[in-house]
Parts: sequence; C-alpha cells; structure tokens
Amino acid sequence: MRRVYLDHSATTPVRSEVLDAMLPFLKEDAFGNPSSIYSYGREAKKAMEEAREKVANLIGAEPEEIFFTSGGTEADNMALMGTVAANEKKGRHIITSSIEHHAILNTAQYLKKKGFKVTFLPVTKEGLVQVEDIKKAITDETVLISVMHVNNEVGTIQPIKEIGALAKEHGITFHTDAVQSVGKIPVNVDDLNADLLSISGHKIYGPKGIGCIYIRKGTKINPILFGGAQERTYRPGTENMPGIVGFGRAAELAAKELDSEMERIKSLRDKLIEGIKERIPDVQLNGDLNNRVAINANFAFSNVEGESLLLSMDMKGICASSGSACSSGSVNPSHVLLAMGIPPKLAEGSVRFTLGRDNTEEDIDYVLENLPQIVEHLRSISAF
Amino acid sequence: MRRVYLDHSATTPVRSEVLDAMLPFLKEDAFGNPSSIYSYGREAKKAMEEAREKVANLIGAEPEEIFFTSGGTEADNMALMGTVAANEKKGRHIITSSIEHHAILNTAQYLKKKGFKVTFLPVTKEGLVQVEDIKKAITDETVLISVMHVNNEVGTIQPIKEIGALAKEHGITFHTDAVQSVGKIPVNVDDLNADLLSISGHKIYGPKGIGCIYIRKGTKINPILFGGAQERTYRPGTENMPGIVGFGRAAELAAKELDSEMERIKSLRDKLIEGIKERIPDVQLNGDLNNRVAINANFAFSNVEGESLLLSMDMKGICASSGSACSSGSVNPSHVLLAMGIPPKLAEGSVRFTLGRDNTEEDIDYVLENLPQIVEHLRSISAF
Amino acid sequence: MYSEKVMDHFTNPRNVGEMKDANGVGEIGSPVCGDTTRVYIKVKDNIIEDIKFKTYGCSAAIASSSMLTEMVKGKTLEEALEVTDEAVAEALDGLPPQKLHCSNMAASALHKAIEDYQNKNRKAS
Amino acid sequence: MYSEKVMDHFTNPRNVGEMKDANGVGEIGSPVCGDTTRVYIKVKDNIIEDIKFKTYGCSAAIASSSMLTEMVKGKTLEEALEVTDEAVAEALDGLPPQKLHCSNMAASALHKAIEDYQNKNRKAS
Ligand SMILES: Cc1ncc(COP(=O)(O)O)c(C=O)c1O
Ligand SMILES: Cc1ncc(COP(=O)(O)O)c(C=O)c1O
Repeated sequence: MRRVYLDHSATTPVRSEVLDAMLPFLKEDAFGNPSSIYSYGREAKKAMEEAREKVANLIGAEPEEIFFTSGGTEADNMALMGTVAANEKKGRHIITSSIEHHAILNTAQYLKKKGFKVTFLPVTKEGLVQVEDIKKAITDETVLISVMHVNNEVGTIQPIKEIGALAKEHGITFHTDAVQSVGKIPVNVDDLNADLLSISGHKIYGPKGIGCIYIRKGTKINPILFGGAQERTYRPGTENMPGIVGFGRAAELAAKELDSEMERIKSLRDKLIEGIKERIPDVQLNGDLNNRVAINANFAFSNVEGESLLLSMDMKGICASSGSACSSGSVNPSHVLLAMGIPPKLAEGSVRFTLGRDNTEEDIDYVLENLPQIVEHLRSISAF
Repeated sequence: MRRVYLDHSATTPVRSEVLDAMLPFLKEDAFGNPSSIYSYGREAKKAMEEAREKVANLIGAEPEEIFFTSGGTEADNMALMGTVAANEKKGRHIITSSIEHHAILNTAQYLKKKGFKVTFLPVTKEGLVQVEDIKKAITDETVLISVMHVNNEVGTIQPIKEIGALAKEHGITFHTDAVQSVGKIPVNVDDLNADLLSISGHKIYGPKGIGCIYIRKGTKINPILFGGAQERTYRPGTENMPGIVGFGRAAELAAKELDSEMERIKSLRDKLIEGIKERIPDVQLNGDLNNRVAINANFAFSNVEGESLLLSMDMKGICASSGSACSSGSVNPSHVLLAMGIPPKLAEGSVRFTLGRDNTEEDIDYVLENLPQIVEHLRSISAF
Repeated sequence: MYSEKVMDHFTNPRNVGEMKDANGVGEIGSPVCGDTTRVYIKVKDNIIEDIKFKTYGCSAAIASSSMLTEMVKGKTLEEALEVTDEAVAEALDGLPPQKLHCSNMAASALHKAIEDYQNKNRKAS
Repeated sequence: MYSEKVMDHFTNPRNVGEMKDANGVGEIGSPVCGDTTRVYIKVKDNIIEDIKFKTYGCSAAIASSSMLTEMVKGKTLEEALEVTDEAVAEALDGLPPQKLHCSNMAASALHKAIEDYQNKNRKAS
C-alpha cells in the first residue's frame, strides 16, 4: 500500500545528508566529549562549533547566541522560566497568546500557579494575534512577550516583526517560538526583533531530541537546568554530539533550499486545498489562507469525528493529524481551533495536513481519490 | 599512532549493535512521532515501550517507572527540583554529599539560594559517605536524600543500600545518581531502596542526549518541564526515538555482559594500578581501592600539573581526564579530591583513568611504557 | 492500539442506519467528548427483532455500537439489558484504557431505546 | 585549542633547568591556579647572557616560560623589561582566553629575577 505522510509539522524524517553527517559521531571515530582536552574531545568541539554556526546562519544570528537544548519544548520552557527568573525584580507579568504550543501554554500556566500574572491573548477567527491587543496588555510589570512565529495547527504566520518592535519600544524581552517557521519561511532574528527564539531539529529533517534557543547578546535570562559548564553554563549536560551535528547540517540545508522547496510544496498544498473543496461538501479551511506557511492545510469536515477520520485515512496509508501531535489520541478538541471561535464539534472534526520534501503530485492525487469516500462513509454512519 | 581511550567515565562510543538498533529511526522507515495515532506513530510507540522495558530490566524496575530524559543532568535536576516542588508543604531540607556530580551539586546550590536548607555531607579520605553522618543530618524538615551510587572521579561505591534503608525508615524520598554505576556493578532499585535513580545513555555505550529517571510508583515528584503529555506528562517534548531505542539496546547489552566484562576490565585496571605504582615514584591512588568500580583508577602524581600531564599523554594518543569532563579545561582542582582532604596541589596533579570495552592488554602496556617518561619529563621542568 | 475486532467493526460496522418503523429509539451524547450514538430497535414479542445505530464518534465508539447491536439482536429485552459495556469491550477483545468510556455510550443508548419502547408500550396497553 | 608554537614550546621547552651561578632569581605563583614559575638569569654588562626556568603549571604556562626565555636571551635588562605578557602570548601565536593569565606568570617571574639581580648589584656596588 502507498504511504502518504502528511504530518510534517509533527515530525520529519532525518534526511540522508543529515544522517551522513551524524554517523561519525555514532561510531568509534568521533565519539569524544567536547569538553575534554584530548584530541577526541577537540575534534568533537570543532564539529559542535561548526554546527552552531550553521544554525546561527539559518536565523541571521551570531554563533555565540545559539544554545543547544534537548528540543523545542526545553527551549520554550527556558525562554519563559529563564526570563522571569532573571527579571524577578523588574516585574511578574508575561504576555503570550492562546494559540501557543503546549510547551509555552503549560509553562505559562505553571508560572500563573506560581503567582505570576499571565495574559493569554485572543486571536481573530483567522487565527491571528492582533498587535493592538498586545499594546493594551502591556503594563509596567511586563517582563516578557512570547508569541509563536507560525502556529503548528493552522500554519498562520503571526505579525512577529510588529510585536517585536512593540516589545523593543517598551524594553520588554521578546520571545518567539519559531519551531514551525524555520525552514518554511525566512526567519531573521533582527528583522523579527526577537531577543529569544526557539527551534527544534526534528521539524526540519534533523534528528529528534535536539533544538536550540537563540539568546540575543545582552538579554537577561537564567538557565533552568544546573550542572556542568557546557553551553557557557546556560545548558549543562554532556552535549548530544550526533544530534548537534545533524541539527547543524539540517539547518544548513533548510537555509539553502527554502525558496525552491516551498514553492514546490505550495503548489501541491494548493492543489490539495482546491481538490478537497471541490470533491467534499461541507468542509471549511481553518485559518487564514494568505498568512500561512506553504506546508499547511487544516480542514474541518462537518459531522465527522477526527479520530475516526484519521484512523480511516491511516488504513489507506495516509498519515495526518488532528491538533498537535501530542494531544491527538486524547479527546479534547484543539485549543487553537477553539480560540479561533470554531465550534467544538467542528474542531473535533478537523484534520491537519502538513506537506514536506517527500510529497509528490501523486501523493496528492492519491489523497484526493480516497478522502471523499472516507468522509462520505463516516458521514453515513454519523448520528448527525 | 596508537590511540588508547581511557576516559570511559566521561563518555563511551556507541556500540555497533546500538547503532544498528538506532538506524531505522534515523531513516525514512521508522521516523514517526510516537504520539501519533497512525501506523508510523504506532510503530515508534511500540519500539519506545520495548526500550523502556529493557532499561527497566537493567535496574530491576517496572517499565512504567522509567521516564526518559535528555540525559543524566536533566534526571538529576528533576530528582532534586521535582521532589522539593512536590513536597513543599512537608519541608524544605535536603541532604546530599559534597562529592556529587555538578548536576546535583549545582542544583542543590540553586535550591539553597532559593531558601531551601541543604546539607552537603563530608566524605572520608577514601571518598566514602558515612551513614552515621546522614543519620545526624536528618530533621523533620528533610524531604530528600540524594547520594550518588558511584563517584565519577574516584569510582568509589557508596553505601547506598544502607542510606536508602535509613531514608525509608524516616519516610524520606531517596535518590541516587547511578550514572556511573549502571553497567559497572549490579544495580537493583529494590535492593538499593531507591525511590528515584538517574541513568545516562552515553556512559553505557548508548547515544548522548538520552537518559532516564526511575521513579518508584507512589513517589511524590513534579515535572520540571512543561508542555505536551509525553512520558505520562512527566516529561514533555517529542520523544528522542533514535536515542531511546539506542539507550534501550545499550541497557540490554550492559545487563547481559556486566559480569564477564567487568572481570576482564578489573584485571586490566589492576595491572595499570600496579604498573604505575611500580614504575613511577611519588604517586598515590586516590580513593578506596576496594569499594570501587572496576573501570576506575585515579592517581595523584606529585609535582606535576594535571593539564600538562593530560596534554602530554594526548600527544602519545592516551586519552584520560582530570576531574569530571565538564570541568577539565578549567583551572579548579577537583571538588571531589578536595572533599577527600587531598591537598590542592596534589589534586591538581591527579588524573582519572577509566577503562572500557575497547581496552586491551596492549593498551595498558602502552600506557605503562609511555607514562613514566612523561611524568619524569614534566617533573624535570617543574618548579617544585 | 486497537484490536483486530475493533478495526473490523469500525471499518465494516454491522447494523448501521436509521429505521423508519422502529418502536424504540434512544440517543446518548457523551459528556466527555461530544460523541453521540442513536440506537433504533424493533421489538416484537419482547424480542429485539431488528436493531440499527448511527454514531458520531471515534473508532472505538463506532465499533462498540456495531458490536452491541450484534450482541443483542434476537435477544429478549431482559437479556439485552444485561449486556454491559464491559461485555461489549470484552467482545471487542478489549479497548485502550482512555477509550473505555466509549463502550459505555452504546449500551446506554440501547437502554434508552428499550425504555422508550416500554414507555410507548405502556401507554398503548 | 593550542597553536603549533605553543605545542612546540610545551613539548620541547627551551632553556629549562636550574642555574648554579645565576645572579638573579625570581619566582612567582599564580593566585588563580597555584602554578609556579622560577626564572634564573645570568647578567653580564647589563645583558642577559643566560636564562633558565622551571615551571609547575599547565602547558600554556610552560610554553610561555619557554618562549619568554628565548625572547629575552641576549637582550639588555631594559629591553627585557619591555617584553610584555601580551608579546609572549603573541609570539606563541595566541593563547585561549582562559589561558591568557598564564603568559603573565613568565613575564612576572622575569621581572622579579631582574629586580633580584638589581638589588644584589646595588648592594654590591
Ligand atoms: C510550535 C511548536 N513549539 C514547540 C514544539 C515542541 O518541540 P519538541 O517536540 O521538539 O520539544 C512543537 C512541536 O511539537 C511545536 O510545533
Ligand atoms: C555521576 C554523574 N552524574 C551525572 C552526569 C551527567 O550526565 P549527562 O552528561 O549525560 O547529563 C555525569 C556525567 O557527566 C556523571 O558522571
């Protein structure tokens, strides 16, 4: 059976070029600990610094501003918890949006429980944060604004540049979760006015278990983990060398191929959107069509429940997801769709398709051939 | 030139069997996100649970008691911070030793700064924590005792079973950092009376960037990172599949080969110790010889400075370290040796040799041939 | 994740549909997830002669409905009322823990349909 | 990490040793790391005719001592005093930032040795 993977926002396969770069560090040749002074260690250290430079290049940063973490989640946690810890004297208010990934949302909720004030901004029905709302939310106590660059469920691109400018104007640290934007749209920390920015390796065809936080020089932030002096004391623990090197290579390739690859994917994605609209009645595209990354299409199929739709698609070899990967399997409709004002039942019948390097024209044809029947079948069973 | 790697306590190469287990998860075949409901995801989930079982088997635990982390450092941080957070109402005192790894020490220092009471236990000149000292340190406020199983610098085996029994008697959570003991001596969480236990993958021929914390059923502990519902909400973030699977395989092999391999290594290590004592004057073995893992030899060479000794050895292809990997390169003599009452200058002239799977009789001969000249040369330069 | 039985009943659900001449109808919506099951029965001489269902819900909910209808078809009302959600889940070779509540829905909808039939019948007699 | 020059001077340090007939000796211990350098000089007609050193310390400390002795041998005392630690580090093609303080030690020990020579000389004259 054909397998059509349309869940690239959940995770991506490691590219063969990336694996090639990693392999020496998974073998006897180059397994050293980069903190060691002997040759094995020095070689590892050199490779690590090269990778750091590649990641920095992807976002227009300096290598010294990149700190490797275990992934996007840790980077997000550090952005929030590290910033409030470093600014305790200044204030205890942070602003974020209601459509962030759980790595931000749940950390913000934790801080709220600890007595911090947290503003969760609403979004428009297109899934966009409004700069005006942030203006209104800022107080003298505000120490951090964190708004994601691209939403993981509906792919909407937030007005980060403007939000960043506003934060700068008020002397407030600005973080953006760029896990879903790097490799999909140009990301430049200076253009975006970002002080802190999170990236995850496995979303850009790098390995899982590695990511980074960009920390603009001079930004006040504390580490959240304690131990050895790695990552200039910002992130202790023996460095994940294969992960770091793979992440570096993935970043390098993502930067190089961004334009051509996204153009190709956009035309496939648009074909998918048009095809679904044409062939399936009572569907609705969730999220703004224009302010949206090229890989994302998110549809609400009325009177169809998401899990049974996903499972039926899987039986045809089509992999997609409802909401963020970590909450599918659970019974809650997506917090993002609800925040956009989509009724719970429609939110529950929503599916996210996210395209990637491996997808072809034939993949899309295959989906358009099979999906209508699947939806029709489930609707024929449905109690509504 | 021959390369003799004698720094297996810093890190170990990934075994080829481990790499083989990891490879499918670094290729297109099995890259899924284990939280996804479709086939790719379910396959990943299955592999993850198998790995969990293998790690559990290594320490006599149930699979549901194993929670994957990004390494030993994160596990140690979680043990301390997660326990005090979950026991805030009960008390604010923790007990640890002065020879812990920095992942424990610096976390304990952080907690101290936050207003917690922390007792750093002294050790004997052989490098052993005394159960009597713990008895005296326990108060009504004590919520956690954390003592490492095996010290990373001198390899001493601590009286964990007794400490654990004491903790149990007082209803205090007991954590042991077993990063340097698993794979070297038998580790069984029930025998040790451990409620929490840390392991790191790359110390047992698994990959870097993966580890776990064992949490005995019923132990009160909070997560320290927030986000998705992975690891039953104890540790969010997309799972590091290749890392997890590699860790699982490494754990399986470590359990199987423990006895035979350690017997072989012990005889090599003893040969190294005897040879150094015979051939080099004014040396002293740091740490108890008997309560010690088989892989470790730690020598103080008087009137020789550690860094220049390490570098001279490196030029002969011999890789060793002074103190813990993350602090070599820095100028401070080891906190462990100082805590054992070794004078700073002797501590500075100390080198840790840690043997591993790849070492042979010839490696030891090579070291014994070259080391005397190196030490002699440096002593001939030395101002003392 | 799901047993083969669940997958079979999910992909080829038995007794799906509406029933024009039903003499009992029951509907239940899960408070947990908004899923909804409607069960139609045709009872004659105290026996469930025919049964149909419609379900909006996850695969476990659909499979449970399908399995239940098979289990009670041809049974007396008393026998049918004894079929518990556990029995449905068991007949499906088990359900994942977080999906157990789904088997609940099917049995509850059936109970409501029987109640509906009995209410109507009482009035009629 | 280290330049080739550092490695060369570390492995083959020049002018190592003690000097029986030195007329100036200076010793300095680094407060940072306990490293110690002792410099012996033989001065004749205001010129450093011979120089030796002994160093307990890291490779950078040893290489710096060695490089310094080469740089000042044959120079007048005034010229020798002008050789700064930066100059030593530069002559070694640089040192890692955390090791810069090591080059300090060599120059300081030399300054002490010159001082010692001048003190003795003053008394003698
Ligand atoms: C927007 C966003 N932020 C953060 C994360 C977390 O990244 P990771 O799973 O690598 O920890 C994800 C992906 O799950 C994401 O989509
Ligand atoms: C005793 C001990 N604990 C914790 C750690 C930290 O492990 P990791 O470097 O995998 O985070 C180490 C190794 O560096 C160690 O030796």
